[in-house]
Amino acid sequence: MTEGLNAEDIKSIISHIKNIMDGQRDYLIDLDNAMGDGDLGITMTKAFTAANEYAQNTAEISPSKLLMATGMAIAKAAPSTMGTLIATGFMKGGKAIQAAEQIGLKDLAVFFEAFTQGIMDRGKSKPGDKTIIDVLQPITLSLHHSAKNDKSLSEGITDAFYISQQAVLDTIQLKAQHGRAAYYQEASIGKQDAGSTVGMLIMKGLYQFSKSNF
Amino acid sequence: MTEGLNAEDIKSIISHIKNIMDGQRDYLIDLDNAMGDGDLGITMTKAFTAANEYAQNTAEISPSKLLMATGMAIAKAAPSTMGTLIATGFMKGGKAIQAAEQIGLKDLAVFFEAFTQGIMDRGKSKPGDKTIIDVLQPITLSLHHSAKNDKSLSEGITDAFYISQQAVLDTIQLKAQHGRAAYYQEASIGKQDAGSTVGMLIMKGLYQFSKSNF
Amino acid sequence: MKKFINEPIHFVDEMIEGIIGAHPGKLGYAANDLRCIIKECNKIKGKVGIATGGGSGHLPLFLGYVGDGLLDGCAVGGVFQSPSAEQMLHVTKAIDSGAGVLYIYGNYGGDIMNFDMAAEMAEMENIKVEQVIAGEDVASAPKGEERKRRGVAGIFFIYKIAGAMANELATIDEVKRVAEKTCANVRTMGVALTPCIVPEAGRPSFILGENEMEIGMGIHGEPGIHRGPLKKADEIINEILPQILSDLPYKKGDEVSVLVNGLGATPKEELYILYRRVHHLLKQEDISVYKTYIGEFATSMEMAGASVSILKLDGELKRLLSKPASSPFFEQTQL
Amino acid sequence: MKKFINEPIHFVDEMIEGIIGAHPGKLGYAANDLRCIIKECNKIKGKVGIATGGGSGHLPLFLGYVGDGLLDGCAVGGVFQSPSAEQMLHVTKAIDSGAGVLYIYGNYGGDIMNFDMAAEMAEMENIKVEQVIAGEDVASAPKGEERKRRGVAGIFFIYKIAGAMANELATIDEVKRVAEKTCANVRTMGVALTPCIVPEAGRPSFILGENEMEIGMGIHGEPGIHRGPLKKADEIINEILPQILSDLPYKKGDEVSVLVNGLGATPKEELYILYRRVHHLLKQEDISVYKTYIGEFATSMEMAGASVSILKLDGELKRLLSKPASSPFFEQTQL
Ligand SMILES: Nc1ncnc2c1ncn2[C@@H]1O[C@H](COP(=O)(O)OP(=O)(O)O)[C@@H](O)[C@H]1O
Ligand SMILES: Nc1ncnc2c1ncn2[C@@H]1O[C@H](COP(=O)(O)OP(=O)(O)O)[C@@H](O)[C@H]1O
Ligand SMILES: [Mg+2]
Ligand SMILES: [Mg+2]
Ligand SMILES: [Mg+2]
Ligand SMILES: [Mg+2]
Repeated sequence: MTEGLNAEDIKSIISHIKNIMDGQRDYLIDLDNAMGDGDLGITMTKAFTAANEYAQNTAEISPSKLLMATGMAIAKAAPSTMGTLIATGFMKGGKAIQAAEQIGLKDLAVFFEAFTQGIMDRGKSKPGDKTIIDVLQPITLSLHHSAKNDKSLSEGITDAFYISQQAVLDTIQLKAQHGRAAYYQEASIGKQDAGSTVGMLIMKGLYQFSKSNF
Repeated sequence: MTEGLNAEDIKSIISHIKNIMDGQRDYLIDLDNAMGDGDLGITMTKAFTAANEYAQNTAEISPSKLLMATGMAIAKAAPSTMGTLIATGFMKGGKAIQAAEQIGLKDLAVFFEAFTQGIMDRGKSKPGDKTIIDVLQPITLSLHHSAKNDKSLSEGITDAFYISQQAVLDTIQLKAQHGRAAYYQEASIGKQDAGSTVGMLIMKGLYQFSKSNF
Repeated sequence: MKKFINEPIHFVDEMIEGIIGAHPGKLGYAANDLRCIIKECNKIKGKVGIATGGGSGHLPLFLGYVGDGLLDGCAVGGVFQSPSAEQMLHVTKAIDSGAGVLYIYGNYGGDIMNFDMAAEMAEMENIKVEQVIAGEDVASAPKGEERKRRGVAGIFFIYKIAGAMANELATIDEVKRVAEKTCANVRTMGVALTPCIVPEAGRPSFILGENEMEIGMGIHGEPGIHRGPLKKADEIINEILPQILSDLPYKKGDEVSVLVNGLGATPKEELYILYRRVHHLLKQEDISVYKTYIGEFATSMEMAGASVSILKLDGELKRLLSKPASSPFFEQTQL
Repeated sequence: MKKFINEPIHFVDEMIEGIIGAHPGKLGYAANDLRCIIKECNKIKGKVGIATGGGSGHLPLFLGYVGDGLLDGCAVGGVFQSPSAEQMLHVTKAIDSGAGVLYIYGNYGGDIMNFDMAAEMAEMENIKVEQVIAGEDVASAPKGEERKRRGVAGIFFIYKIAGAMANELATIDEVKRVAEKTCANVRTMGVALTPCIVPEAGRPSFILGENEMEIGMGIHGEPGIHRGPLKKADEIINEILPQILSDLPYKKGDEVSVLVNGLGATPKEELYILYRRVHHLLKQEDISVYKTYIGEFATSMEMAGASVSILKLDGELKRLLSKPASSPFFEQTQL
C-alpha cells in the first residue's frame, strides 16, 4: 500500500477544513453561545483562514514542519481557548510525525495522538471533561486500530470520521469541567460541546479530501 | 371702602395658590417639557407647599413681613429658576408694602410692581422676553389702573386675573430670550411660556379667594 | 429605569452620604446640611476660597472637584436643579478665610440667580465675592453671542486653573483673571446618543431613535445643532472639531489641552477612538497637544455620548494646568 | 448598536492608537505591535517586570494599569479575547531587566493557555517567569473550589500591591508572594443590569428583561447565581455583601479596602448609593475601612452593573496599598 498524504495533500486538507469552518461559522457561534461567549465561529474561521493562508503560500515539503508551522499560524491568529488548543495540537502533532515526505495511516494516528496529548497537557483536561478531547481521543483510537488492522488510508479516515460524529453526540450527556461552560455546572448536561464539534469538523476536512482524492 | 387683605387673608390666598399648583402640576410639567426640562410642575408644587407650610404655622400679622418670609421659604424649597424668581418677587414685593395690618388695592399694585421689578433685576429680563414678566407687568398695570379709578378690591383682582389670562396667551407669539427655552430660538415662537402660566396661576389664587370671600 | 437606587426622592442625599462616608478627612459639610460640601482641612489664611454649585447627576461635576489645588466648596442641588442661595451662602461662609470667595459655575438661569442672591447675602456679611460664569458650548449659541452659551465639561479647566492660582495665594482679582482667561480660551462641543432618566421623573426627558444621534445637545437634553443618523466616530469628529477650532479660532502653532469627556454610558474605549481622530486633525492643523484628559469629567448620569473640549494655552495657563491637584474624584501629579 | 466606532474590526487597534497618541512618554509598544503595550521609561536594573494581558473591552483593565508603581507591560487581545502567546512573549522580553517577569492575569481558559505558552517560550530565552492567576468572584464557584473562580475587578488590588512591591526591588519570589497573598485576601461579587455589545458581533450576547438583574454575572455575561426582578440598591447590597464577607470570612476587627466598581454604563452617583449601604453594613460588622476605590476599574464596555470587592489588609498589604502609583488611567498619591 503506497497510499499516503504528502505536503500538497495536507495543504488541500487545510483548505477543506477552512471551507467547512466558514460554512459552519454561525452554527459554531450558536453552539458556543449556549454556554460560552459565542466567539467560536469567529475564532475558528480566523484560525483556519490564517492556517490556509500560510499553507497555500509555503514551499515547505515536510509534513511534520508544515503541520507545526500551521499550528504557529493559528496561535498567532486565534488566541482564544480553542484556537490556542488547536494550535498546540498541530504543533505537537506535527512534531511527532517521523515520516519525511509522505504520511500513512500509522503516522496519522501518531499525529492525532500527540495532538490530543498536547491539548490535554495545555488544557489540563482529560477524557470525559466535555471538551474537544472527547472527540479527539476516539479519533486517535480508531486510527490506531485501523492502522493495526492494515486498513487503507481512506477506510481509516472514513471510520474515524464516523466515530467523531458519534463522539460529538456523546458529549451531550457530559458535565462541563473547563472553560466558561463549567460555570453552568449541572445545567451543562444536555447540551452538545462546541469545541468537540470543531474536532469533528477537522476530521470532516480529512474525510472530504479522502472522498474526492482516493 | 374698608375692604382689604390682612395676614389671615394672605395665608388663605397662599393656600389657594398651593392647591392650584397641585392641580396644575402635570400641565406645568408638559408646558416646561416643550422647551425646558419639565420640572416646573415639580418645583412649583414644592415651592407653594413650603410657602403654605410656613404661612399656616406662623403668627406673623404684618402682611409685609409675612410675604417676605414666604419668599424666603420658597427660595429654600425650590431653588429652580422660577422658584428663585418667585421667591425674589415675594421678598421684594413684601418689602415694598407700607400698610401695617391690612392691604388695599393700591398696596397690592405696589406689591406686584416691586414683585415684577425684583424679578426683572434678578433675571435681567424685560417685558417682551417671553417670561413671567409678560404676565406680571399687565397685572401690575391693571391693578394700578383700578386703584386709581377707585375700583373695589374684588373688581381690581378680577380685572387683573382676566388680563393675566390674556397675557399668557399673548406670550405664544414671543421669542424666548432667557433660560432653556432661548436655545430653541425661532422655534420658541408659537409655544406658550411656562413661567407666564405660573404668574397667571398666582393671580388665580387671589381671584379664587376674592370670589369666595367678598 | 434600571438604576441602583432606593427611593428616588432620596437619590441625592443618599449619594452624598455615600461620598462623605467613602472619603473621610477629605470632604465634609457645612451648616449641618449634607448639600453644603466643603473641603475638610484647615483653612489657609489669605487663600481665596473657590466655590461652585449646580444640579446633581453630573458626577464628578460639581462636588468631585472639591479638593487640593481645586475647589474649596460646592453647593449641591437636586438632580439637574440649582442648589439654594442659602446653601451657597453656607458654603461661602465656611470656606472664606478673609481673602474672599470666587464663585465658578455654569451658565444656567437657576444657578445664576441663586449665586447672585448668595453673593448679595455674603456681601452683607462682609465677604468679598466675585463670580465667573462658564459657558463654552459652541453648539448652544452662535459666535458673537458667547454670553448665551451653556457651560459644559470645559468648566473642569477653569476649576483646575483657578484652583492652582488660588493655591499660590494670589488675590481674588488675580484668581478671577485667570479663571476668565480660561473661560475665554476654552470651547466645547458634544454629541448625545441616548437620554438619561431623572430618578424622580422615572422616564427619559427626550427620545432619540434607535440609530439617531444629536450633535450639540446639552447635558440636560437641551437642543443641539442637528439630529440625524448615527455616523462613524471619525465622521463625528470631522463634523464637530472644525466648529470648535474655527470658533476661537485656534491657529497653526497653538498649544492646547484636549478633554474628551464621556457623558456617562459611553465606554473609555470609544472615547479613545474619538480622541484618535482629534489627534490626527490637530496634527494636520499644526496644533500641538500639551496634555490630554480622557474620561468622565461632566456626565448626565447614564446618558451615552461624548464631548470634546479644547483649551488654548499660554505660558501662564500651562504652568497652572501642570500643578498637582487631588480630590476623591480627580488626581493629578505635577506634569 | 450606539457606539462611537468606525469599522468594528478596527475597534481595538484604533482604540490603542488613541491611547498611545494621548499619552506620549507614558505608554509605548514592543515588537512593532500596537497590542504589546509597555511602559515608556528606562528599565530599572533589578526590578521585577510585571505583565498582564487579556481581552479588550474592559478599560481601564488591562492596559490602563501599566504605569509607575503598577505594571510594566500588557498584551492586548481582541474584544473579550486572549492576546496571543507570541504577543505576551514580546511584552515579556521588552520588560525583563534580568530580575524576571511576573504574569498576573485573570482565571480564563484562553489567557491561561497563552500565558503558559508564553512562559515556556520565555524560559527558553532564559527569562525567569512566574505566574499569579486572579480569581475572586465568589459567585462563579462555591467555597472549596476557589481555583475555578473567575477573575474580576479585584485584580486591581493585586496589580497595585505587586506593583508597589516590585518598585522596592524585591525579588520575583517576594513579589509573587504578596500578589498571592492579595489574591487570597480579596473577594468580589457583582450584579449586571444590561448586556453589552461586542462590536464585531453587533448584537448583545445575552438578554435581561426590562426590569431584571442578574446577581453574580461575570464580566462577559457568564451566568451568575440568580436572575430576578431589579431590587433596591440597599437590598442588593444586603444580598451580596454577606456572601462576600462569609466567604473569606472577614471578621470583626478586620481592616479592609473596598472597591465599588462600575461595569460601564452605571453612573458614579449609583456606585456611591451602593457604597453607602456597604459602609453601614461594614460598620455594623465592626470591620473598618482603610481606603475606598469607587469608580470604573474593570468594565464590560457599556454594560450597566456594578461589583463590590473587599480586600482584607494586614500591615504589609496596607503599606503597599498606600504607595503612590500613576498611569494614564489611575493616579494615587501616597495615602
Ligand atoms: N481546558 C480545556 N481543555 C480542553 N478543551 C477545552 C478546555 N477548556 C475549554 N475547552 C474546549 O473549548 C471550547 C470553547 O472554546 P472557545 O469558544 O474558544 O472558548 P472561549 O471563548 O471561552 O475562550 C469548549 O467547548 C471545550 O471543548
Ligand atoms: N431671566 C429670566 N427672567 C425672568 N423669567 C425667566 C428668566 N429665565 C426663565 N424665566 C422664566 O422661567 C420659566 C422656566 O422656569 P423653570 O422651569 O424653573 O426653569 P429651569 O427648569 O430651566 O430652571 C420660563 O418659562 C420663563 O417664564
Ligand atoms: Mg467561546
Ligand atoms: Mg424647568
Ligand atoms: Mg459611566
Ligand atoms: Mg462608563
